[in-house]
Amino acid sequence: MQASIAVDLQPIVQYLLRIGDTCLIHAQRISEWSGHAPILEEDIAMSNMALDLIGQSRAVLTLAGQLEGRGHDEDQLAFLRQEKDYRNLTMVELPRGDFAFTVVRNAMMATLMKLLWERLHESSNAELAAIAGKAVKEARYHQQHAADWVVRLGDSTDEARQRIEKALRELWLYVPELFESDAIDEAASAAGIGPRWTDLQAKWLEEMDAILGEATLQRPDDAAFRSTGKRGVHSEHMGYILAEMQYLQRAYPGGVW
Amino acid sequence: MQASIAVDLQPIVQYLLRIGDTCLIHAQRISEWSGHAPILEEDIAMSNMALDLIGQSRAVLTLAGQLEGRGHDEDQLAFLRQEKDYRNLTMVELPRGDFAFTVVRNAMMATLMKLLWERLHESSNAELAAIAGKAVKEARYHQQHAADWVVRLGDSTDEARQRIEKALRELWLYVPELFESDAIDEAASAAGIGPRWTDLQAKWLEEMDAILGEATLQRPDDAAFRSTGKRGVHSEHMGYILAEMQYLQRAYPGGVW
Amino acid sequence: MQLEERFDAHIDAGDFIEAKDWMPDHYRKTLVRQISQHAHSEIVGMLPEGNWVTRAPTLKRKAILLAKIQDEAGHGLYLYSAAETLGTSRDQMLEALHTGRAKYSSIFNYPTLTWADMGTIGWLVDGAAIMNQVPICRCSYAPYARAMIRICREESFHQRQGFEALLTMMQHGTEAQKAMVQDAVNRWWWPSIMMFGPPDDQSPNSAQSMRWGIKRISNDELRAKFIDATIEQAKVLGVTLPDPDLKWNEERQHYDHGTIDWSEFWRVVGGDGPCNRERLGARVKAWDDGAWVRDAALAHAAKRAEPQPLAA
Amino acid sequence: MQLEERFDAHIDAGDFIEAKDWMPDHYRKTLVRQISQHAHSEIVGMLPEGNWVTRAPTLKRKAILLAKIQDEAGHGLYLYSAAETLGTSRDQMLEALHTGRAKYSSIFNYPTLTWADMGTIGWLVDGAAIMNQVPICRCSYAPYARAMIRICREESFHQRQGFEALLTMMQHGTEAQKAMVQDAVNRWWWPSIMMFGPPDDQSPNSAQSMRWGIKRISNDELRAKFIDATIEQAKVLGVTLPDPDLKWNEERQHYDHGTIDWSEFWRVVGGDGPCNRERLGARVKAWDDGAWVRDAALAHAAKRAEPQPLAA
Repeated sequence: MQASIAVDLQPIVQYLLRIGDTCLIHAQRISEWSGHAPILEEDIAMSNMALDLIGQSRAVLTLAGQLEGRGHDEDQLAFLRQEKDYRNLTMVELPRGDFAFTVVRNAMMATLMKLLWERLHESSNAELAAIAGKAVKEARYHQQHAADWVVRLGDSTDEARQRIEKALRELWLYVPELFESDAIDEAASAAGIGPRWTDLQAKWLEEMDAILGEATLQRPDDAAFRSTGKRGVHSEHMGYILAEMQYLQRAYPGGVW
Repeated sequence: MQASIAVDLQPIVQYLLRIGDTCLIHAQRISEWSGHAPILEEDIAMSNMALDLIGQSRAVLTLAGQLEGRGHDEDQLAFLRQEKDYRNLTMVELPRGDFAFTVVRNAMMATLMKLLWERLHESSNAELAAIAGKAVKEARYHQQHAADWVVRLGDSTDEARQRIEKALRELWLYVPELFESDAIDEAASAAGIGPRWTDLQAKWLEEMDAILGEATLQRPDDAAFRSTGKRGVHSEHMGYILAEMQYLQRAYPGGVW
Repeated sequence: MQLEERFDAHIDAGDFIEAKDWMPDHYRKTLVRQISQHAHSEIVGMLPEGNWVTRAPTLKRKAILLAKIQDEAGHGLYLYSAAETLGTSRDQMLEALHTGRAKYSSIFNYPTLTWADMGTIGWLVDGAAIMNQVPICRCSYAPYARAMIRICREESFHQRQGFEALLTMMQHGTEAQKAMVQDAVNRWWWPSIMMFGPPDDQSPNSAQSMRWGIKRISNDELRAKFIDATIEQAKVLGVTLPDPDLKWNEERQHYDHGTIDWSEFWRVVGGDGPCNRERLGARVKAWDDGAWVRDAALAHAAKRAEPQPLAA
Repeated sequence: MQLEERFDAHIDAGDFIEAKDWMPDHYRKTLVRQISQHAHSEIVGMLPEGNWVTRAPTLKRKAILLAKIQDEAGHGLYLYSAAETLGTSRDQMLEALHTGRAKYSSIFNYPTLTWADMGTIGWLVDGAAIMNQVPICRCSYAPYARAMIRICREESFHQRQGFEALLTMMQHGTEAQKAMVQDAVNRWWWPSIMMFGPPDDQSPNSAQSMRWGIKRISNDELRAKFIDATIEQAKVLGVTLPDPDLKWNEERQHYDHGTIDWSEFWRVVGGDGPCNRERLGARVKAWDDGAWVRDAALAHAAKRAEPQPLAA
């Protein structure tokens, strides 16, 4: 029962898994802050953001399971796949790092998700459009909150600036993956399900430039490095995330929770 | 198949699990140094010590399974129990810490194990006596190696001394558990299987005092804190150790490795 | 002493005291101690639950747990604010926590070892907390009473969710899950009934707090109420409470219980419980690791408050 | 130039050069570069395997993996020693590694994503390494040649163990395990055949190394030998190599293979492979975190070397 499930490779399902998995794994990382944030207000903010992302993930994974048509519910999809069948962006797998790393990643991801949800709100799939309508409001708030911190830390003390620059440099390596187009994107776009992510790039850069500009930060140069989590080839961090996340489902076969 | 196994609670089996599990979990922690040690020679030493401990654990768990008589082999015992059925000392669960923490823990554990194996070499169980005959040589080497480092770090720079004192203070809290006697110890002792661990305490303190003395370190005061891993109530670290250690066995039911 | 007489009269009349009102120093200190201790308990209490967020077994349970932790941080926030009305800053209170001068609820010094601990904490620990806290909704200090009304409402919700999580496992789960629940109940039962504090005859501060309307019901009375209620709930769940001496006493109209190991209670209160060092260490580490963030936020605010130089 | 002539004559006669012998500067530098690069590869190579020690699926496999990693650290040690005979210290070589001036085998910049990667690294990566290294056992520089003899013996053992681990899964494992093996082979095949380096016509240093007896067989020749041997082993395993163009060429008496993506090779060599930053970062962190340990060991040795003050 708790052996891994095999997931259908049809493009629309894969397209949805990219979204649902990115929200899920990002939530795992953000939730590591609960109880450990620099100020109590951020314990609340981080828990809240993780909660929103879990909610988004549940909705999208449920829809993916329905479209797949193999009877997989949100939990089977979330907990019983093999690593290579997760389709999240590599960026969200990276360890939580310090608070600078967290807010830069949150700003990048929330900006992406906001732009994505805006487009998904016009999806030909009514269910997805409805999910997006709610999610976009959450993502807007996440973006604002993270951007405020990027600005606050970027334009403050030397230490904070060094930390935020380092975070930006490290995370920027994972940006190309966000906008790499492939057959899955093309299929989703052709079916009117959602945009090719590459079509979000110009607007994403514009918004990120605005945030970085206000924080008096420079956008880093692009490198030749390419991450590939969206295609199921993850970083070495992913195995540890899954071992922890899946443990109870694996160790208590047939459990009802 | 990969649901958890239930383990027999007869005292002799429990007595052996305490030994086998302590070696196993200690090996998990030590092996985290492979590739990350301060000098290459210590990469070798740590890998080697982990390897010895795994070997000891295999032998003892195999014997425990035989005495239990339910057909459990070393791997079922190592990988398919629930947390509360592991019987290792809490001390070996603690995160690896810095190199000072590692060598102090290694010195404490190797001293205990050396004294224990010496006594087990006279066990009424011929198999256990044979295992002990080999293991005691390994433990002697582990003790020597760790003690050398405690002395080297204790009597050197201020930083090293502070680190080693901090490690000693933290680890000393977990010492009482080593020598707490109970019905399991009594049963093993009565059957001539092995000593009550409390009977090792005087000699252990003597040897530790010799090491600490040469390192110009003070033995810390005893606290009222009591750890209870030996009775199956572990620290919060244990769950993470097991999630990682057991993952493949749990996720690939029926696997042959 | 006219002020003190008027204060006493207010108290006797069951009136509320507001922040701007005159109050005796000792009343103020007692409240700061109690409210900040309560706030610290919310904050430290996030840790044993935070320990299971990444391992929650379903997405629904993960969301419920995250929401609960978020609520607890919120409770901490209200409570620090309530205490601040008495003239002590949040940073001062945190400093007292971090240096070990201030206490928090000892219950959070026990480890969360299985998923069933999440449900059990909701059921027993939040249950006991509510029993303790409901009377504080009528506390004489109004800002504290107002905070408690909101907190109690959310705590009740948490308790029901915890109970429901256990009930699901007990009614629909596997044998291994049921054993997990029973194991958790075995570990949390005694610490939970210790949450009401030492027996009345050994509770030195209680009389004055009662007099001032800060405390309304005695430790033993609350404990008895909790035990009576919990025994019925345990029957619904199908778990056994780990005390063979629990039995109905017709005369007292309460259940009798076995002897509580107060030496364990005092050991944990004194700092030598299973997780005291980890809990405080985690909080201090979060605070220390976050120092640069707080400094940066202040520096940024100062920078932006200055007039900006004109562009060249 | 009498020395150089005598050196050339030794080389031409197939004699070994010892550390005390005269040798041209460029020969010395080439050897230091190659031996230290080889040593660094052993050290960095511990990381992708170390990644699976705590997750090994059985105790036997955990022991085998630990023993292998221990051997690799040992190889690193011999090789640094061999290089030190040429007048460069281990610390100097490590400094070159940590600052990015020295290279290590690019294969270790790929991630180990499943347990099957452990067997596959043994089979393919160690297999390719041996193919590269066996000729070095006849290298003109004797200390290097002697180190390589011992290393090659252990590497062969590792390769057999890796193959056996895969064979166990393919012959007795579940479908999920077989798929795991195939997935690992798919990911490691191309990087493995890139381990022989660029095609002969693009390998600038090869000619001089051949002349000096440091290199004995060309990149393409070794690659062909490896591919031929591996195809037969893949059949025994029952895995498919991910190259549809592999087919026997009667004329060359070798298998033809598909086009190798050398742009990927150069990208990884250039620092932009999947794990370059993590690998170097982990080594630098281990070194930096260990600085106080090395300092303390030196301080202790100095202290103990001094005469002890008399006891009062």
